[in-house]
Amino acid sequence: MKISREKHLDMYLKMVQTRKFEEKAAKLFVQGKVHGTAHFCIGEEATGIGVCSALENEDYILQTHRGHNQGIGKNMDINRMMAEFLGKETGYCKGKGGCMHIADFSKGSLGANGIVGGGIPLAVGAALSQKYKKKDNITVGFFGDGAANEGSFHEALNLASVWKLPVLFVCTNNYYAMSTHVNKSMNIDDISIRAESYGMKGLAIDGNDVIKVYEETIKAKKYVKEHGPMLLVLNTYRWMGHSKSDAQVYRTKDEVNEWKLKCPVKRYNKYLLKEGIASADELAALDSKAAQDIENAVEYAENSPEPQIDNILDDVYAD
Amino acid sequence: MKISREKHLDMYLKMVQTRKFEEKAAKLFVQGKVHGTAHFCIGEEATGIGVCSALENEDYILQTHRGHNQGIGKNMDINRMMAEFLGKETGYCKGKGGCMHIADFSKGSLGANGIVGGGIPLAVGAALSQKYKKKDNITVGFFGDGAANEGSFHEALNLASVWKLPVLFVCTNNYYAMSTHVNKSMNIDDISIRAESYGMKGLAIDGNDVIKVYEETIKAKKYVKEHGPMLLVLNTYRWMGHSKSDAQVYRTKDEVNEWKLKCPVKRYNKYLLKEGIASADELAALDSKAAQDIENAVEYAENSPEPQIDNILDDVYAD
Amino acid sequence: MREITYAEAINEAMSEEMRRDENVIFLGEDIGVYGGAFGVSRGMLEEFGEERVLDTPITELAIVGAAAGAAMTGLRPVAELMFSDFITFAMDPLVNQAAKTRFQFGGQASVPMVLRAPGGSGTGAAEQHSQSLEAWVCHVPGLKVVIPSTPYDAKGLLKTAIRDNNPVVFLEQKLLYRTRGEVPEPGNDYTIPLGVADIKKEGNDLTIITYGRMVQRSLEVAENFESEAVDIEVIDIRSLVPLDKECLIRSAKKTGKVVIVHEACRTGGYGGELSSVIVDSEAFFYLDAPVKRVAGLDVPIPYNPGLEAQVVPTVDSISTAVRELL
Amino acid sequence: MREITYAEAINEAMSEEMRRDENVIFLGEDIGVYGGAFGVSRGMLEEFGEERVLDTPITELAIVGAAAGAAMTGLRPVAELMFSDFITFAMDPLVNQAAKTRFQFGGQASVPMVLRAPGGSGTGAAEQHSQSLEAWVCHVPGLKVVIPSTPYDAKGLLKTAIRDNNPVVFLEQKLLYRTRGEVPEPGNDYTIPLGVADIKKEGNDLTIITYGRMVQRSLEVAENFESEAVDIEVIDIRSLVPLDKECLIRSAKKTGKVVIVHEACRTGGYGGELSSVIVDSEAFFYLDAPVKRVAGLDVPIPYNPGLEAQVVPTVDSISTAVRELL
Ligand SMILES: Cc1ncc(C[n+]2csc(CCOP(=O)(O)OP(=O)(O)O)c2C)c(N)n1
Ligand SMILES: Cc1ncc(C[n+]2csc(CCOP(=O)(O)OP(=O)(O)O)c2C)c(N)n1
Ligand SMILES: [Mg+2]
Ligand SMILES: [Mg+2]
Repeated sequence: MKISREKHLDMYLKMVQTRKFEEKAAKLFVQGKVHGTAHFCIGEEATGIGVCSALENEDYILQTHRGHNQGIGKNMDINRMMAEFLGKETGYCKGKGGCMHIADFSKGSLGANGIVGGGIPLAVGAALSQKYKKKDNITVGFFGDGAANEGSFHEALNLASVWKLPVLFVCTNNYYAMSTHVNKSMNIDDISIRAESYGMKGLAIDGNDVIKVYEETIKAKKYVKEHGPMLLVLNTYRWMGHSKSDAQVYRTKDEVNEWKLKCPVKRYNKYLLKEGIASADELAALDSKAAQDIENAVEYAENSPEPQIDNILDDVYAD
Repeated sequence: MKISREKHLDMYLKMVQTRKFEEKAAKLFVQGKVHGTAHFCIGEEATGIGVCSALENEDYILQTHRGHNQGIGKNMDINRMMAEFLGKETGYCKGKGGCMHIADFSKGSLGANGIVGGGIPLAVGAALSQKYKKKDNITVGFFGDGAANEGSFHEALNLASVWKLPVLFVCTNNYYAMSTHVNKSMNIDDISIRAESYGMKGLAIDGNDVIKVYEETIKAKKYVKEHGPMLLVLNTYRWMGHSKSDAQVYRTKDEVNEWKLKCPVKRYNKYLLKEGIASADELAALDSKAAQDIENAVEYAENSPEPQIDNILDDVYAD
Repeated sequence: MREITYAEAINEAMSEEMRRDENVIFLGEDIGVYGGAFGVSRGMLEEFGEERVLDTPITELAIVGAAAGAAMTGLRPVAELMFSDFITFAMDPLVNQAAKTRFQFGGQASVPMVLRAPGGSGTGAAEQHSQSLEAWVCHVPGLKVVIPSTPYDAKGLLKTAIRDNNPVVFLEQKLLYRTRGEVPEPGNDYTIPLGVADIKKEGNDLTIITYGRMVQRSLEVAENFESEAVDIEVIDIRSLVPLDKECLIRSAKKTGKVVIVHEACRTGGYGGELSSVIVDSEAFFYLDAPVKRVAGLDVPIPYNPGLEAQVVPTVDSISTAVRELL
Repeated sequence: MREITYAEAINEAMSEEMRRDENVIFLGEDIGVYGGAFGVSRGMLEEFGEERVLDTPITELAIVGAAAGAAMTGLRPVAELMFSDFITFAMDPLVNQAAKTRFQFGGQASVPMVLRAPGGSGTGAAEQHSQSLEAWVCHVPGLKVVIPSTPYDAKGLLKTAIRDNNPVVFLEQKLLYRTRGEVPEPGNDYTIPLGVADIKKEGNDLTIITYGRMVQRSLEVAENFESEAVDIEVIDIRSLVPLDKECLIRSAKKTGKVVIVHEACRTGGYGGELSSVIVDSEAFFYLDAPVKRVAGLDVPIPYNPGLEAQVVPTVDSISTAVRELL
């Protein structure tokens, strides 16, 4: 599959932006500038970026609680993401949602979800809209390995299959749900075989290989439009704790370090160099740009006003 | 597998009792002696009888809404079943539950369920008790093909598998959930393959062959005690409408008639004759006994008192 | 005016809205060829086809989740639960998703969907098929909640609910499906706004506030008391959220005596809310007597028809409460 | 007396009961090596082993369903939901199964289980992790519902809940987990009966009825009013079902003025029930003023800390309500 240089550089930039966004966000926590919690996807950047880079603006995604890569992949505005993280009026949700509920309907992101497995049935509905309106688009429903054990996973995949809807179910398998290793949450090695229960195609791939993720999503998009839903499992790893407060007693440092060697960003960087797609200088420039984008976003966010209680009732109901 | 003559005759009697129980119950409806609804398992007698005949008293079952065969198979008292059906004080549930909630904890029946898929997670808990208390027993969770699409199915099978509990999940596949043919509720031909999603053994067999059902349950019981849960699918057919009021426009008379030719009771009767296990007279005597048992049950039920409102609060809470 | 049943009125409301707006679709279990467990959707599959009348597997969570997802993306789904008791499986998509979507995303989206489900006892369907669970959904900001008591209201309110840009839980009453009432001819496109109570009978001596199946029963009580020259006002709130508080307060001020009647069990029922709305208002100063609730007993609904009939408010029990206040 | 945290008190209650009765088991998500999302169960896996401290997949429906099934068959499970918001996935096993089992089977079974789940806002966890959903479970006959406000109560009530032969929903308060309070030494096996309210402060001029996190806040208000010589009684109901109605009625008769405070959003909240219990009793005749409710706004809980703090009752808003009645 031929991937344009432009696309490559765009994906690389977004992966670095995601990394820097979260590194910065983690610092803001330490500085006490954010309350609440956050779930970082450092180490998993290739999943959301790879998948979303293969999508059109009119394709929908349903994000997870660990979805900064998904949002950035779907071209969300980093300033507004950061402003939402800081709870500001200029944030995507006017400070009402926080980073567990970032959404940009204009870009096709129907929102992150704080309920594990909560978004999967919504993806079915979004795809139903697309099919009903005869749009040439698909919906991607993201969820984690842990979410695959919720009843919502089962019902959503089954219904999508029965209705032959254009949904691509994407399971980001980072091997853990909080402290629970997949070995303890399911008795199978390959999550993608669950697709068979629904007469659905399933595929598991290396989720740290952004090109592979991108290419398989392109193929899956075509498949899904023609045949109905498919389950794509992206095997990857979360480097940081589950959320802000996680002593990580459930895994070894060695295990984490092994995965750090498989860093999807570094790997992509090397690949781009090796294939002569970009020079070291060009990549360094993208790194700097990403860092600067994040600094700008923080400045934007910090200078933004706090939301006011006066109009708290505004968005409870639509007119 | 050697099945004793006694066991054969017992199973045969119970199948006929089930058939007659429901034929009588249907009549009582027409006579306006019962309010509410009922779900008849005529045509499916071999499933509940075959499975439960392979169980011990201390094995548990979770029944479905279509479970008269399951209850009779588990040696429930037909008088008290009929009394419950008529809503009488002497019924299993003192007239509070009706036929959708018949239970006999003393016989290991933890109750029928009006919620499709509602009993499956309960089966996991019952098996957890058995494993925890190191009992040499199993729990059977009955449910239908339609229930296999509920989230509760998925969560229950997965949890039982992760915990390696002694549960046998029994899916009575009668090809319809109300008006919905399995072809329209799932994109697979063999429900038993869903077991694979849980790293579980699955098996689909002819559910109209009571001997096969009995034998496979005996084997499954052994397997489940040693290895943890298993999914057994019994393919069968419901002859009557889904419930009291069902015009059955969703299927053809021909289809129903074809299945009537596969009547599990007649088939067993023929088999017992052919193999010389029982004589025609003996079987006819059992038929008469079954009919008489049901007449007696109706008499018992009709002569039983109505429950009184005075102690309506009694069973809301345990002391 | 012609008379049709409550079930027919609901069918007409859906069908007319589907003719009017092709974004309206309808999904649920056995709603197609079967016509719904209570026959409400008979003929709709034939008219609108499988693309718009979507039979589902038994999958309440996905039905409501898919409806919410479709609603966020331009459709106006009407989802049916066969019995409202099965909402237990669908609380997440309803409460954590549909109801919160607009607010938590800062107003980016709207979720114009209707969740229809029949509630109530009286059919011998026992504990798991007879509940009145409206109080749960009334306690969820972002949801609207409607319970119609007549064919006329059912049709007018459902049309409004379908056109509303928010998730509306539309709780039908099993025992009313076969009752008949006057409804304008199909061509007559009337709607009834949410949030407006209906004074079914005016009166000056005492107010009964109720909804759903208990409206008819309360009217019966009011009629009976006429012979004793007691003039009872009967208010059908119809729309539980938003609630027509002014109407309740006005009536309480007028009569000074209030009895609240609902079938749902007493503890935690919506009657507490109705009572409090009155007592925490200026109407308090006009009250001559305690605000009474007549509600279902705090028990699951039993199977035996004799018991079943006695665990919910009866003409007798309502009358007794009224008498206590006189 | 020694002081321990609310979280530690809960841990002690579970641990002591598990030592006392081997039928008590404990299941939930990440309760083992992780020690629970709020660290409540730290050390329990080490003491009781994997057979009794059972980590589950993310599977709320099966957690509660399995707990119910185990409870029917001789165990006394304590099940934990990581946040009470996730009860949306577990309503069926809780409501249609556990709560109805005994009644619908005519008393054949009992379901001695406890469902523990933390509720409430204030941690910046936003819409889907901050709800106070107690009103739902209070409206389900067959369930008991407890919300403790102090470490002492948490321990004593949880032990009672575990020994109770019915399904008890034990709703903890996230924001109280780290608060400290006096609790007797571990050896001292005290329990607190369900259905008995606790008068946290006696007073004659006005009654505040509340529970959970709002108890402390109400006490603050009561203290503040002391300087104005207003003598407020603060009642912590603790056990929502069964409810100590006499205590509420007695106090209302004494003070004649009642303010009800809870964090849950107002409409359909349990405050309506509390209000109605008083107003539909002889206490009505002693009331000098409307029974006021101070509750959460009818909005989902927003993320921004400033907003989040203002959508639930504050010392200010409670004080204002009190002042209106004086
Ligand atoms: C219904 C529900 N259950 C539990 C949680 C708490 N929780 C948040 S994230 C998480 C782990 C999710 O695991 P996985 O799906 O693998 O996603 P990951 O966090 O690994 O990206 C848990 C248990 C939740 N938010 N929602
Ligand atoms: C949760 C739930 N959804 C729907 C229903 C209504 N209902 C009762 S039985 C039934 C069909 C069940 O099909 P299946 O599981 O195949 O069992 P069968 O009736 O064929 O024995 C339906 C839809 C219900 N009782 N519970
Ligand atoms: Mg994971
Ligand atoms: Mg079936």
